[in-house]
Amino acid sequence: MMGKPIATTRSATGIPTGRLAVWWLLASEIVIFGGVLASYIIHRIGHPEFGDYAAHTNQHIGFFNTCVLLISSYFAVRAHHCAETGDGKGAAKWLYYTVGGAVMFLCVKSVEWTIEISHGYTITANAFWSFYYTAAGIHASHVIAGAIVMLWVASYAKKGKELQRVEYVGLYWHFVDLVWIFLFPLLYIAK
Amino acid sequence: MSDAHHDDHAHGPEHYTRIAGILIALATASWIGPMIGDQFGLRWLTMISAFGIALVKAWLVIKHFMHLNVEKRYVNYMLITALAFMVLFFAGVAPDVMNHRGRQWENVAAQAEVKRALAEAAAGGGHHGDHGGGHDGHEGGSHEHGGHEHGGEHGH
Amino acid sequence: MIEKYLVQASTYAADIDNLVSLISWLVGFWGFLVLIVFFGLIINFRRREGQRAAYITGEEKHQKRWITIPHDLVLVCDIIIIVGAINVWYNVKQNLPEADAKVRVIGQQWAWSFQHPGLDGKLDTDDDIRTVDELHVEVGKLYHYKAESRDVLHSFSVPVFRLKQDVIPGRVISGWFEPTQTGTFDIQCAEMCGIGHGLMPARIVIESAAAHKAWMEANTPTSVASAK
Amino acid sequence: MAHPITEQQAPHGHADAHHDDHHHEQSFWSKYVFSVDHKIIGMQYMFTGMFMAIIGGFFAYAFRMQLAFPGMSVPGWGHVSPAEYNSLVTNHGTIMIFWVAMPVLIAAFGNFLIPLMLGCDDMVFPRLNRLSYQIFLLSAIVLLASFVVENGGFGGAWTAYPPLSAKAEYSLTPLGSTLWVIAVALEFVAFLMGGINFITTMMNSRAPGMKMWDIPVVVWMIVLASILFMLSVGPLIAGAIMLLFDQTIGTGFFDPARGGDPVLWQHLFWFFGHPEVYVVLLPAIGIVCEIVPIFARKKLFAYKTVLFTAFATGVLSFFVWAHHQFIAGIDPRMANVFTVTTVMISVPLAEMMFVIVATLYGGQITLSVPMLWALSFIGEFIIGGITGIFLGASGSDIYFHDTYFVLAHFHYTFFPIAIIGVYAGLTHWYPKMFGRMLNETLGKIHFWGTIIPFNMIFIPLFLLGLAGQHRRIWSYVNFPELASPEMQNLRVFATVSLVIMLLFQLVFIFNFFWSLTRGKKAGRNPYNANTLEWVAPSPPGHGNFAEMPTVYRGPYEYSRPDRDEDFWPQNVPAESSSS
Repeated sequence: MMGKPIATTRSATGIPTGRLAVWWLLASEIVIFGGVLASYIIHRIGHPEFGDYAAHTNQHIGFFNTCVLLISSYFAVRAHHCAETGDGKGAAKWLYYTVGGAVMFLCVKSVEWTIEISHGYTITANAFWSFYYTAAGIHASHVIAGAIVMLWVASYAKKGKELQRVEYVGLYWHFVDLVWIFLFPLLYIAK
Repeated sequence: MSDAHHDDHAHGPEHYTRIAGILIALATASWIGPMIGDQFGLRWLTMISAFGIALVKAWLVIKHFMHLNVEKRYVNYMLITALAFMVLFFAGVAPDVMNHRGRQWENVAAQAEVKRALAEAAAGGGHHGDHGGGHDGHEGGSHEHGGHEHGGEHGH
Repeated sequence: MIEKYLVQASTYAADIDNLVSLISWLVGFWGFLVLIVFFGLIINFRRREGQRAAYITGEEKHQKRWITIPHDLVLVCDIIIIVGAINVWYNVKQNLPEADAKVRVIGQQWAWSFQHPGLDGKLDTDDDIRTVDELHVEVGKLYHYKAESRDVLHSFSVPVFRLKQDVIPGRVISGWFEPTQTGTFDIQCAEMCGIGHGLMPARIVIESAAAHKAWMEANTPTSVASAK
Repeated sequence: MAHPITEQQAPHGHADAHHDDHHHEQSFWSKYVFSVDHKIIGMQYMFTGMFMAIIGGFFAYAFRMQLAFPGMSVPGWGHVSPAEYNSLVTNHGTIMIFWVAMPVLIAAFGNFLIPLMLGCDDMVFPRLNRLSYQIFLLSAIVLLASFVVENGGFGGAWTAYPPLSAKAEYSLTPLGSTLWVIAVALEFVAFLMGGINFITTMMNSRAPGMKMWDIPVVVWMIVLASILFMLSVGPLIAGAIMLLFDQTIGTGFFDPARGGDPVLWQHLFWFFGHPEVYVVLLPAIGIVCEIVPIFARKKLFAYKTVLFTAFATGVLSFFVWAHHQFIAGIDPRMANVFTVTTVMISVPLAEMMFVIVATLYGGQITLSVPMLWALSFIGEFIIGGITGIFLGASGSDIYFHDTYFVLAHFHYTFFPIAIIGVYAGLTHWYPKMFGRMLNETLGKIHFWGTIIPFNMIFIPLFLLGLAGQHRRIWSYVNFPELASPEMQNLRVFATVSLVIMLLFQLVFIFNFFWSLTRGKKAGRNPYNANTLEWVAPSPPGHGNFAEMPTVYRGPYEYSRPDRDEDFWPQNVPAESSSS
C-alpha cells in the first residue's frame, strides 16, 4: 500500500478531494440515467398503450422496495453521523445495515422479476418492458456496485481508518435511492 | 476529514429518524394515492401523488441526507447543469420521437403499433407478451402465457 | 460554385448553389484575411538578435478592440448566412408546394425501387408502374415524393437536383422536386446501409412530356393494359 | 509499454516526506506496467494511442488504394471486398477518434501535464488512474479482436445507425458489431474515470498560490474537455446498452416495427457526438496556446478571453447536435433552430483563432519544430472551420451532407487536432518526457513531409465533394457521373499523397527512438519557459519536484519590460526578480 500523494491531500476548493470526485461521479450518473429516462419518457408519452402494459407491474412490490431503499438511505446517513464523531465501529455497523437493505432490495427485485417473466413479460415482450428491465437493471447494477463498495469501506471503517469514505459512499447511496424515487412512479404508477 | 460544510446545528440521529419517518409516510401516500385515484378515476390525483411526492422525497433526501444545501454553491450548479442538459436533450428529441407525425413526415410504424396495442387492450385481457415482432409489426400474434393479471381493470 | 461541376436540373438547384456562393464569399473573405494577417505576422516578427518582444497583455480595452471588432463583424456575417440558409431550407424542405404528380421512393438492401403513378396520374392504383433503380419523371412537373425504407436507413440523393433525404424504416417522409431539364443522371445512396451500400446506383431519367407518356404507355403493367 | 525512460533523477529527501516507497527498487512490472505514477500512465496512453494510430493509418491506406485503383490487390492487404471496405472506413473513424485523439490528447497529455503544470506530485487518485488505463487497454483489445472474428469487423459507419447496427441480418457482422459497441462503451467508462481524476486534480490540487487564472490554458482545456465529455456521454452510454440489448437479446429499442425508433439513436449519438468534437479540439488548442507564447516570447493575448471563448464553445456545443441530422428525417422546423446555434458557434471559435494570431504581434518568433506544428494547426484549422459553415447552414447542407466535402471538412479539423496537435505537444514536451532533445532537422523534414501531402490529400477531396461524390462507397465505377477519368485522377492524386505522407511518418518514428539515446541532453528548461513543468527535472522523477513549488503569477509573463530576462517562471518570487 502506497502512501497518498500530496496532491490528494490538497483542497484548493475547500471540498475534500474524495467528496468532490463523488459529486462529479454523480453528475456523470445523472446524465446516464437522464439519457435512459428521457428516452423512456419520450416513448411513454408517445405511446399511450404503455399505460396498459404498466398496469401489469406490481406496485406493491415497488412500494416495498422504495421503503427498503429509503430506510437503507437512513442507515447510510447514520453511518455518516458515526463517522463524523469518529466512531468507526458504529459507522461499519450502520454500513452493514445499509448493505442489508441493498441485499433485501435485490432479493425482492429478483422475486418480482421472476414472477413477471414467468407471466410472459420478458424484456423482449414490447418496448415498455424493454425499458422497464433496462432502466431497473441499470439501477440494480448500481445497487450491487454500491453494496460492494460499502463492504469495502466498512472493512476500513471498522478499524477506524479512512472514515471520510463513509460519507462519500453514503452520497453515492443516496443518489441510488434518488434514482429509485423517480423510477418508482415512472415505471409502476404512471399508467 | 471533511465537514467544513456541516454547520453547527449538526443534525443528531433523531433528526435523521424524523426525516426517514416523513419519507416513509410520503412513500405510503404515493402508494395509496394511485389506488384511490384509480377507484374514483381521478387521474390527476395519481399524477400529483406520484410525481409531486417523488419531488418532495428527492428534495428531502438531497437536503437532509446529502447535505447539498450546505455544500459549496457550485456543486449545486454543476448538478443542475447536468440535469438541465437532460431537459435540453428531451426538448431536442421529443419533436422527432415523441410525436408520430410532423411537418412532411409521418411515423407510420409507431402509429400502427399504438393502434394495434390499444385495440388489443380494448378487446380485453390478453394484450401482454410478445407480439412476435415481424417486420411490419402490425399483427404479430400475442402469445398466450400462463397467469393473467387483469389488464382492463386499471386506469383507462 | 457547384454548377461548374454539376448541372442544375431542378428549380431549387440554383438557390442552393447561390447560397453556397454567398457563404463562400463571406467565409472566404474571413479565411483569407486571417491567413494573410497570420502569415504577415509570422514573417514580420521573426526573431532578431538583440531585440525583445513587446509586452502586450491584451486585457486593456484598446488592445481588446482587435478582437471585439472582428468578433462583431463575424456575428454580422453569421446572421446573413443564417437568413440565407433558413430561406433556402424553408423552400426546399419545410414548404411543400402543390404537386402535379407523386412518386414513391423505396430504399432497401441494396436497390431503389420506384412507384410511378402511371397513366391515370394517381398513386396506388392498378396501373402504377414499378421500377427498380430507374426513376422516370417529366420535365417541368412538380413532383411530390414519398420516401420509405424496407429495412435500414438509406438516403435518396439526386446530386443534380441538389436533393437529399434519408429514408427511415417505419416512416414516410415527403418532399418535392421539379426537374428543369431532360437527361439521365445519377441517384446515389448517401447513408451507410450495409455491404452493398456502394452497389446501389440508380438513375433518374428526366423526359419531355411526349417521351414520358410514351414510356408510361410502354410500361403499363400488362394486366391493366389488357383489361382496356 | 516499456520505454527507456532514463534513470530516475528524482531528488531525494522531499521537503515533505510523503513517499514511503520510493527508496526501494521497483521491478520492471511495478514500474512500467502496473505503475500508478501519472507520467508512466501518460506514456502508456501515448504508446497505446500511437500503436492504434498506426493501425488506423494502415486502414486509411488500404481503403484509399481501393478507391484509387478499384479492384487491385492492395500490397499488404489484398483485395478489398465491399464488406472489408465498410469495416475499414468504420474502424478508421472509430480508432482515430476514440483510440487516438482521445487517449493521446486528453489522457496522455492530461496525465503527463496536469500534475506537473499544477505543481503537485501526482493525480489525486493514482490507482483510479491506473484502473482507467487498464480499462482503456481492454477496450482497445476488444476493438482489435472485433476485426478478426468471424464475418469481420463492424461496417456500419462510426455513427452506428440502427437498424443496420442493431440487427445481424442487416449488418452481417453479428459478433463484430457487438464487440464494437462493447469496446466503445468500455472506452467511455475509462474516460469517465480519467475525467473525474483530471477535474478534481485541477480543482483541488493546485500548488499553493496558484489561483484560478494562473492555471495554464492547456490544463484548463483538458479539464473543460473532460467536463464536456462527462456531461454529454451519459445518454450514449445508456444508448449503447440499449443497442447492445437490441443486438444480443432481441429487444426493440430501435426497431420501428416494435414500438422503437431508429431516430432516437441518432439523437443519443449526436448529443454526445458533437460535443465530442470539442472534447478533442479544446486540448489541441490548449497545446497551441502553450507553445505559441514560448516561441514568440509573448504573453498570451487576453488569457481570460481564451478561456471565456472556450466556456462559450463548451456550452454552445450542447445546443448544436442535430445539424448532423438535418436531412436524416428530423422535423424540418427543428432544423432552423439548430442552424442558428450551429452557425453561432463559429463566433467563439473564430475569436479563439484571433487571439492566437494576435499573440504573434510584436513577438520574436522562432520557427522551431513545435512552433511550426502549432502555427500549422492555426492555418489548417481555419480552413477546417470555415468549411464547416457550409455544413451548419441547413440550406447548403442538403447538398453537402454525406459528400466528400463533409469528409474533407472534418479531416481539416480532425487532422490538425489529432495529428498536428499531437505532434506539436509531443515535440514540445519530448525533452521533459525523456530528458533529451529531438533532432531539429529530422523534425523539420517530417513536418513538411506531413503538412504538404496532407493538403494534397484533402483539397482534391473537397473538389470531389463539390462534384457530388458520396462517402463510404466502395467503388465509383457504377456511377457514370462519378466515374469520369478526371475524377478518378483526383482520387489517385489523393491516394498517392496519402502514401507519401504515411512514409514520412517513418522519419518521426526514427527521430523519436534515435533521440531517446542520442539526442542532445535537455536541461530542466530548454525553452526558457514559465510553466511549472519546466521547474522539475527532465525527466521528472517520482514525486516530480525536489521541492513542491509555490506560484506567484500567471503562466505567460514573457518579455516583461521591467525584467532583464525575457521570462519569469511562475514559481520565482518577485523579490528575487530582475536585479
